[in-house]
Amino acid sequence: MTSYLFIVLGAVLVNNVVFVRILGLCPFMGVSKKLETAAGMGAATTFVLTLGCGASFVIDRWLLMPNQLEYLRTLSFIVTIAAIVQLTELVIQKTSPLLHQVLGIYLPLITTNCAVLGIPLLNVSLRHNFLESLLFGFGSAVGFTLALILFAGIRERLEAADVPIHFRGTAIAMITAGLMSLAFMGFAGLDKYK
Amino acid sequence: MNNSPYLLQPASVQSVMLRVLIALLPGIAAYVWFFGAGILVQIGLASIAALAAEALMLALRGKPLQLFLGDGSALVTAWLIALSFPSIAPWWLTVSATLLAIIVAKHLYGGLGQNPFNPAMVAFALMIVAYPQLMSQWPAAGATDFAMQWQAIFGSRMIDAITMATPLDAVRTALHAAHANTTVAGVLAANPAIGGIGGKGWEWVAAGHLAGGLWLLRQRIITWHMPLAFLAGLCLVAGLFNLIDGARFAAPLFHLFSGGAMLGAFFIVTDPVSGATTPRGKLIFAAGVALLTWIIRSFGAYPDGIAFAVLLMNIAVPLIDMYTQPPVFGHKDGEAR
Amino acid sequence: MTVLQRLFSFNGGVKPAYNKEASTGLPIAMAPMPAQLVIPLHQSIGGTPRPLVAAGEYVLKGQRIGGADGDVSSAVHASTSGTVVAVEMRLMPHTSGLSARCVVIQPDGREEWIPRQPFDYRGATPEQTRDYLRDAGVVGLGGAVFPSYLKINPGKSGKLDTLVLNGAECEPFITCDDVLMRERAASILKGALIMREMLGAARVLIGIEDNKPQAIAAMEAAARAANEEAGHPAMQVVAVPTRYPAGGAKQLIRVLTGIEVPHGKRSTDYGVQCFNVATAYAIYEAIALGQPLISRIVTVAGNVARARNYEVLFGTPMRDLVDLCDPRPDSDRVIMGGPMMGLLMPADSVPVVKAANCVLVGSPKLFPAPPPEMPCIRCGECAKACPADLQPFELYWFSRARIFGKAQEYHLFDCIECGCCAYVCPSHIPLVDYYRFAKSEIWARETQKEAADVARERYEFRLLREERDKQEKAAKLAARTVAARATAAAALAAAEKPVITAADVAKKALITAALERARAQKAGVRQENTGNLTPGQQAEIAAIEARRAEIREMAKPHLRQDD
Amino acid sequence: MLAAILVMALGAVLLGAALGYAAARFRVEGDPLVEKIDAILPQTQCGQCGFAGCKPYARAIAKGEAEINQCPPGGDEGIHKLADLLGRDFKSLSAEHGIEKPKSVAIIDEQACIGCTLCIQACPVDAIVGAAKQMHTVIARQCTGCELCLPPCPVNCISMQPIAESAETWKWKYPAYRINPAPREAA
Repeated sequence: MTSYLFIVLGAVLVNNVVFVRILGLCPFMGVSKKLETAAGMGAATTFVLTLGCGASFVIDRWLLMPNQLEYLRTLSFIVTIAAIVQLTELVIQKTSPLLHQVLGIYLPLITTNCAVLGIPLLNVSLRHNFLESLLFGFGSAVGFTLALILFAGIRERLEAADVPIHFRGTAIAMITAGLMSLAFMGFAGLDKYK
Repeated sequence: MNNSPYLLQPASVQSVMLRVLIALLPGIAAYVWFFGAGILVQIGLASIAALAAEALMLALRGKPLQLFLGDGSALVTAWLIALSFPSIAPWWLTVSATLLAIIVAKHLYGGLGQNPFNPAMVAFALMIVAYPQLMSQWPAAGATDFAMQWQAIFGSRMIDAITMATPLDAVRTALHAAHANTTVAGVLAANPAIGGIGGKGWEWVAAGHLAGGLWLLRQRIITWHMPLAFLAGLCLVAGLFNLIDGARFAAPLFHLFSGGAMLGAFFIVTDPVSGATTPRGKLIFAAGVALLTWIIRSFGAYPDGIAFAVLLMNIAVPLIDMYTQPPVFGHKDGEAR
Repeated sequence: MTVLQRLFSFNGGVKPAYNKEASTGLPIAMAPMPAQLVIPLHQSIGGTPRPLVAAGEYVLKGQRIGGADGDVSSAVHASTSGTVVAVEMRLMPHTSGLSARCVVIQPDGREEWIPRQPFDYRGATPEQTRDYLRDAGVVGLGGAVFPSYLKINPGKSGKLDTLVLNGAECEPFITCDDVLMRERAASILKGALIMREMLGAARVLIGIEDNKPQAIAAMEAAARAANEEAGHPAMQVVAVPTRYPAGGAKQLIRVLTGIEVPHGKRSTDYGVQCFNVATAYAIYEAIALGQPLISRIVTVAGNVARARNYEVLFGTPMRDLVDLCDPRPDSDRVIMGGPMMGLLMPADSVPVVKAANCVLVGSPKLFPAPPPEMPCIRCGECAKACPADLQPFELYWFSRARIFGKAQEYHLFDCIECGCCAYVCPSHIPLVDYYRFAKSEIWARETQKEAADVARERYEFRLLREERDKQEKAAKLAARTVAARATAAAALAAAEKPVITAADVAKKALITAALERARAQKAGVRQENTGNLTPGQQAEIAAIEARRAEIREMAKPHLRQDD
Repeated sequence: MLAAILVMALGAVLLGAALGYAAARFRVEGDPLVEKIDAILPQTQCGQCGFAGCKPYARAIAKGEAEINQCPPGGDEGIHKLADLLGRDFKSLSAEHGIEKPKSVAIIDEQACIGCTLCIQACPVDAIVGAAKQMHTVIARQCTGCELCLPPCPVNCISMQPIAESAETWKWKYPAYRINPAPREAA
């Protein structure tokens, strides 16, 4: 039981997908200007990533491995995730058109969000079972969402700050992301404690 | 001509900062008494570096030098860096950390009042990640030989005779080795640096900071929320785990009087710029710092967790503030967000 | 007689030096008649009254010169008898330095009143009484100048729990309510009784800051007498702790009753209504004596040798008042109101109006320029001082960066601009200026938005109409086509084109002709067809001219005055 | 090899079917976004953006056929709002569509007006009153300042006049943020 907890906590804090694994920076920088959109993007990614991890595990374990087709892993994972993203997009377009417009190009980009492919592949290399895969995917996505929301909160405040002109916008956002990453280094070693 | 109000209370940023500096003096005095005058060199180094960096950035940004240099905020950052760094750290460590704090963590965000991260803690965290060895060489109590400290600071070699790991570090390292039979009590008993409740000498530095902090409280520069929530939070979580497994978790008093806990409680957590500002937010912020500090101290990879804990909570400040807005006049029952 | 009243408290507030003693030493004096009275028509919240007099007319003291216009508006009266010299734009007592329409009266010195008679409010319907008060020009004299007739309305329930009389007068230097209560306590309470009756209020609480013992004593004596006469103890004088802004209506209501009236809500919905003591006195004068509001007590204080309270006719230049009190030579400004919320006047020639409770003379020594503004360090002093429980530094943070939506989310409009935050700020930030700026920007945007909505509606209606016209034309054309086909099917295609061309030619000819005519007109040739017109035609022209004048009048407020 | 092809084909068929079903099930009708964009536009209906009015321009933006910086009356602030709504980056006003001018209203010189009604037909918000051969007048309150009535007037009797500041429209100014030290007074 505690090992599951450690998987989730480890994925959220210690090995935060953005701050420690440095994955998924594209949406992290792109969709963090406003809190609401950040939360929306986080929710969409959580949905896709959890489903993606489950589906890719199923495909890997019951389709690819029995048939010695491991060399198709990357290809089939991408196809699966792309389909799930499309599905999510259709649902969001129906239920929240504004969120759809705001997520804009980022929603299809979840497909190429390296985190969304990276986490299922990590699952394989870490030899997670089905439940662990799901939890690891979910934890990573929650970590991504957390990073996105915290970052959006700071950026909303920074918008009104007297930042020197050459550092406005992306420059100061990158510096902030770096300092946040530094702060998350404080969690280092927590997952190794037994 | 200005508009109303035409009356102003006599108060200034300068006087606030000055009083913070004064409040740091008792802790510094105890430091000098037990660990020698090396700390004064560090304070001097950090101050010069901070003022130089501040002047440079003000000039680059076209702000009035005299007015902003005189506000004292750079000095506060410098002193906090000096006090949180080992007093026998090489000079370039302190200086580069201070430059980083003032230039990157403060002025790139717009200078005084606009930085989301505590500059002193950014400096500390950066340096402990980059130079973990150097940041763990602390002077031993009673090793007050100024010449040796001078050499440690400006010379190129570390002098083993005067360095020693802090009690916090000792406890953490020993427990991480995870021999089944190591206990906190055993580690502490075996360590010559241990004093009455915290580290030998360190407990008096902490007491000095406590005295200075109480004076700040009396001066109404800081409010009770942050120090109380931080100290109580640390006590609570440390006490709880000490009760559950006294062999593996140190007692609350040990936590309070070790490392930067007192300095943190009254001078670092209370930084108004990067901390939460609403009454409830202050409580949450400081309690969060306490919890994270304890977690990192007990399980993490670094000797003291305050810097990381403060930075982590700094990240959450905009959200904490947003969701703890006190109800506005007339909107007290529900309705207010 | 002060029944032990449970007092509540509001958060925040400050305690500046009160400086009130200087102006309470002498009794109220009547300010001398100025050479000319300049009476602005707009003196209260709401619509600007229409001028009822023209230059050259003779007016009596108390005669209505501006009639209330719109749902929220209040009449204006001649402060003395004399001749109207002009109705024109004059500098108004406002920081903007803009001009407003004023009635300028040359006093004849005879002070000839209009016929005055008490108003029988018991025999009148509430509506009649309110109309009477509107036409008597009674507005709130605490400084907000909200028309009082609108507030004397108990709301849906028809009765109120508490009527609060505000005699707190918390701003430094100002003592006009203090001396009014000392000298005219009985009349104030008579006014309060009238209001109480109209509002159906169970009790009257008179809140006075405890730094005015003489006023409290006078009001207590008067309240005792009034209670004995009425036979039950409805009136209660309550000494409230001295702390700025205890005299804010919402803060005083909170202190006396514990009720917090939110921004944008009517206090009557909470069973309370609050009036300034001077307003109560004005209501007494209007109803019991039949005198409209033409004067008020004004404190002249600040950088003067002899500060004092004067009863001043509206329209008196502030300069005249200041000169009565021996201003010190280094005086450099005149402020209308107190040092915390007062408005800087563009010149000392501006007239005293209903809002002017104090004429404060300033000097660089008395009100030194604030030290240079430093960045906000989020120390939270302002939040501790804010009586509205706001987070002023957040409002500042977003107002400064012009992020108005966020400022509104942090309840910018609950700010009462009391100035406590700026008073305590260690960074010397003119916080209130930032809020005033943000508020006026937001209002301007709202106005713009409303205009845009109207424009959208009109545009869409126009599109609709054009579409309908097109369809009607098409229908007609179709009908004609059918008819034409029935008569001469073969010639149809050939016949239709010339018709259209002919119409076009005719139109062009018309325009050319008109152009010719216009050119002729420009050349100075009078048109001949206006020479001998029938009376009917003339009447028609007159009617058209009148309509055009009306439209031009509608257009005017938006245009430059010199057009 | 065959197995691989089979697996991928199976996957493609299954996923394709799921997507096809979802597309039909979650079909979106209409576009509420247009209304939101239209609400930001200033409704001058001036056509400077190259579209017939504010609504058509809003439609074009929603479809991605137009940039957000084509509306001079909305100015930089309008562009910022659109950028915020749509999550796009701010662009300064495109010069080919015009420049931001102070808000003005049209004034007809009634002495010169010949009553041709051409301006009435041009006004998108019916803010000009008058009839054939009668003088025309602009209702200033309803005039959006679009300038569409200027070109059709054959006698050039219409001019634009900026709206002056009045007591109602006066605004508190932005407090001077002192970057330089206050001038020191000579002692």
